Amino acid sequence: MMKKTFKRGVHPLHSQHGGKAPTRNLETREYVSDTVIISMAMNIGAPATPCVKKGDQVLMGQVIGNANGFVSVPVHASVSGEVIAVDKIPYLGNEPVMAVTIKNDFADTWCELKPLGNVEQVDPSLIIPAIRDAGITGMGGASFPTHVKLTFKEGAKCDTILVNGAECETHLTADHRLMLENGRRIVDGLRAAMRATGVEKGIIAIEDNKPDAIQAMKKAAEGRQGVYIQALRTKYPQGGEKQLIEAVTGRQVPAGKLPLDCGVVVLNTGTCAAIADAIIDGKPLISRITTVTGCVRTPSNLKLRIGTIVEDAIGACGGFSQEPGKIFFGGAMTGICIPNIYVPMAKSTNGIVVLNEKEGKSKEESPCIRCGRCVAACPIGLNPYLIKVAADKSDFEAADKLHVNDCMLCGSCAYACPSRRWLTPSFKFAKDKLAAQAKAKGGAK
Amino acid sequence: MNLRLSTAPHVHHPVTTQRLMLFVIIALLPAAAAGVYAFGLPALLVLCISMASAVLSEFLWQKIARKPVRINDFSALVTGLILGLNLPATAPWWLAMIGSAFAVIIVKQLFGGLGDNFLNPAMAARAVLLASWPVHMTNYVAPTFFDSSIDAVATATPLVKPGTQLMDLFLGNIPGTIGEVSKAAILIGFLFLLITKTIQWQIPVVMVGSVALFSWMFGADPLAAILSGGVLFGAVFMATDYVTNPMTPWGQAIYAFGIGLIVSLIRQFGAYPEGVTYGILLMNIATPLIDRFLPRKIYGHQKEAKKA
Amino acid sequence: MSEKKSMGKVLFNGIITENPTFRLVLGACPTLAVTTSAINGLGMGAAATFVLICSNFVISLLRNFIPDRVRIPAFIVVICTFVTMVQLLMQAFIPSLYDALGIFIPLIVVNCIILARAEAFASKNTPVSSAVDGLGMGIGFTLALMLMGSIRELIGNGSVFGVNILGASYQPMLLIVLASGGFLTFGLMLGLFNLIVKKLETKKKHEEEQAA
Amino acid sequence: MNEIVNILLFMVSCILTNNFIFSRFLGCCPFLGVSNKVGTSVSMGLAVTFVMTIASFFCYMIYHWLLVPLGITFMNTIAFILVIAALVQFVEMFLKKSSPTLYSALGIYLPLITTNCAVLGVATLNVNSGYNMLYSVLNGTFSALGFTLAIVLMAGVRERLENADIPACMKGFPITLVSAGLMAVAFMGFSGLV
Repeated sequence: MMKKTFKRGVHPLHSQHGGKAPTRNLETREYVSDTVIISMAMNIGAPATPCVKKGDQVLMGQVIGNANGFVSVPVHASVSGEVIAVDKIPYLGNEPVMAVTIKNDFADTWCELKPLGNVEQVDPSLIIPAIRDAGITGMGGASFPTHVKLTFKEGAKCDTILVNGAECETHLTADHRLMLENGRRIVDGLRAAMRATGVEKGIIAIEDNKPDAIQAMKKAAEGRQGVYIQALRTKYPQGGEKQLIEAVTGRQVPAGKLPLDCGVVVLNTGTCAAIADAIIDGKPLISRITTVTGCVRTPSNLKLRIGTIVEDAIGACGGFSQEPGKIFFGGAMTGICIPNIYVPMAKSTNGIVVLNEKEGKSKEESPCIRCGRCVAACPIGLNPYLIKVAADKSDFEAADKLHVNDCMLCGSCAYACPSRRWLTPSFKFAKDKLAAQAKAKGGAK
Repeated sequence: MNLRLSTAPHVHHPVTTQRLMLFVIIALLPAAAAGVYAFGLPALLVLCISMASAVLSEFLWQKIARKPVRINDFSALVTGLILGLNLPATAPWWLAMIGSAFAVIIVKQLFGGLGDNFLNPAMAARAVLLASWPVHMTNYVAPTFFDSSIDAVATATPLVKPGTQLMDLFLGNIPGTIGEVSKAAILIGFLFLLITKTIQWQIPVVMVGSVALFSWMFGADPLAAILSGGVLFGAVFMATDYVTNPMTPWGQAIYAFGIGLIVSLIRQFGAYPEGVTYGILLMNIATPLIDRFLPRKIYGHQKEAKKA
Repeated sequence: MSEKKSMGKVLFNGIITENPTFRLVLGACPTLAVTTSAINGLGMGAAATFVLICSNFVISLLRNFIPDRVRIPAFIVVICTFVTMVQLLMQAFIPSLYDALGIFIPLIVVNCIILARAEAFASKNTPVSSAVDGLGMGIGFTLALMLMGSIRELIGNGSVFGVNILGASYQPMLLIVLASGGFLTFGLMLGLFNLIVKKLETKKKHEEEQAA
Repeated sequence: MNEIVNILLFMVSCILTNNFIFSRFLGCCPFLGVSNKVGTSVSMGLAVTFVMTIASFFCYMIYHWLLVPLGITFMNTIAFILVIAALVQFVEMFLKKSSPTLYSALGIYLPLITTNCAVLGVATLNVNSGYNMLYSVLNGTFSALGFTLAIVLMAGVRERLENADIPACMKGFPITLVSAGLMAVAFMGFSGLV
């Protein structure tokens, strides 16, 4: 089978087992913590409103936050027990968000579930409402509500649903484990999404550094209508939505548009499995596989309840092996730093990575030597060195002309830069400024 | 516990500016060794003086201009070494010294230092030396190989000497500048740079191909054209200077092709016997325009040409 | 008395404060082209000074008679007349210098300094002060050319005004008397001039601050 | 055949070997003044090419058919500058009427060209070198193209230098002159090409 890929890109840490050595071939363990803090803002769009109060007893899977409008999903209790707090918590440097803290009674008493049965037989019109009610969002990182993604605008044409099993980020093996251990669920979820939208073709795309996952998924997809497996070359950011679409279908998402505009919808493997759980068992999204690795004693893939606190997750891995210098959610290329270990994980937290003092140190910038490595790395085809100059001079208009808004902050250029220039941070800054300017302009009108 | 907060990415490719420069120096060592072997101790002296002068100039300038001293990025050392390798072994000490100081201060630091210069410092300095002291710069001697029985005989430039064997050209048994004589040593350096991914193959290969093509078109022997003079040395070590060549592979191909054309033109029709220095300098000058006008395909845009 | 003082100021203005070459960067072509030796610089400067004084004087005399719309062509005709005079005089009396300066003698016509002074000064001031302005500007221009000529001759030939200074063992840097050397020398001198002016200004400011 | 080769070589020499800026120092003022943006320098170059071609032609005619018969060749400078001034005026008016787009592109540069020493220089050079009409016009056109090449290359370099960390006292004219000097060194490679 031909392995497909996109243009340019980089190979972060790929020389060491594809950058994932410590947790490769480790089976997923379940870990349930004593307390969970469940944020109401785990999706792009409006946060949910808490509908429980302090002292309430809640069951597992019970709705504790109601959705607000279309681009919003409900939030469910991930353990059974007593609500001990409903307050605002600081969250990842953004505005403080409402969160419900639940003391686990370790009974795991489910609330009443409404299974819809076999994905091939269920009434297709019931699928999307069920996905929404299960609180499913994109589990690869962006946390866009899945039911919104699958509700097509009038006249939109979609012919392919892609399942993103590339997992191109460093350190992470959560999707890999899921594909090995629960491949059938992924295929079920994909079929449900296909039937709900009437799309004929579903492709599961996997990087070739996971040959076992490719085999497992091939087996799981056997005899399923319209489901194909596609091997991809191992390269970062292969799992970026736009790159994945380019690699598999050869199409490009028009600038500033959605994948749907070129007839494709992309779902994460974890999302697919969650869809299957919601349809077959009627279970809402209350747990996920998260890779906990880096400077922890026993790096592991943990099946964690949503809202597990980082401290507990690291404790489940035997604690720190070295003095930590930096901890982030996600892989090393796009991961978001957390300020302390008392932050809870969310539906999109696919990894918790601990770096030691030395690895976590910020690098000093030296002058650009115009080596062109950033240009050769940029999967979009931008000129990062020029955008950086414009952004540093606060000339955001020039940065806009250089298409900084097409940058998806994948970090490839900054990774490749021998002068350790802070390319991606500058671009993020410029993009934020431009967005604020556009907003101000819109407000003035 | 003190956790650092920063924007992604949190990992970097292990290569740094310093390491890249070090790789270039290592790649230059075979050529330097071959030059010293061929021309003896005077060659070693020229190399040492030009390197010392380059590093010292950079240090003094950065001190006087109150800029951070960055001689540990080795870029001045590379400039000094390349310039030294571009001088004849008979070059007087002051020639190497002035050349390196000019390269570092006028061509590089006046424009803002590493990365801001638009011309390759070593090449510009060589052209200046050649225009200023043409006699000293073209005083080539035949290699002595530490054999005292051979007198150091001043000869005409290797390009115009008929009857030179290709094998002599390849191994370095010819008069010329210190670095360019042994093509075998240069190729070893080239392989090292390729293996360490310090440079890409495009510029050297296209430039050499272009020299061969145009030499053939102008009626010269392509193989001899490649092996004589500074074509190989220039293609591997000087045309590939990051700072002064285009940023995209296609731009680099156009750039290298242009160098080949100019080199052949100057060799066949010009007043100078060798044109590698000028070819590289002239295409350095054209580089900003190549970068500017070469269309770049951006993901999700139909057709994207860079406009004013 | 005040008239005299202002005359001195006008003169000084041209030589230092608004030195046409180093401060205003006007007339770059002759500055670059003819400064290969000190004597060429002096010759060019003298020729330009002559034209400047005469044209400033005459244009100032005519300033009330020339209609505004045709003033530029009229100025050029006046300048051109004097340039042709200089050209013929030099050809007759100092042919060697005339040959050395070549095409740049007739090109004094389009030297921006002369037209700029006609436009900016002579068309607004009395004939005498215009002539003094021309003299000041001319001396400023001449000094700049001579300075550049001396430096280039010294480095590129080891001599100044044809007198060998650096001795026989000096290896002249030929580049400096070539075209590129002109650009380089001018650029570096301009940078140095800027640096000195800036240093003086900060020093002056510092003194003023201390006085206050 | 021989004549064609000669003409070709002459063109190359005008553009590269005897480049107006880098070896003859003609047209330095606009070269230094209008070379900060590639777009404007292209316009300037084209305007100069246009005027220099026509000026070479007319000055040739004036000189050989008017000044020489009248025996007043010493008046050439004054005659040429008047021709050029009139020509620029005329071209400006003509362009304004016939091609507004071209006028808007070149318009503001046309008055500057009158005092561009390259134009008067090429007319004087043609006379001094004794070129016939064909060579005069060719000299005008291709010298101007050499000027255009130089100014556009310079503009490219200057745009790049905009972001460079140049010492304060070298910013502006000084660094431009040093760049021009180094470019002139590179152009020396073409010497003897023809």
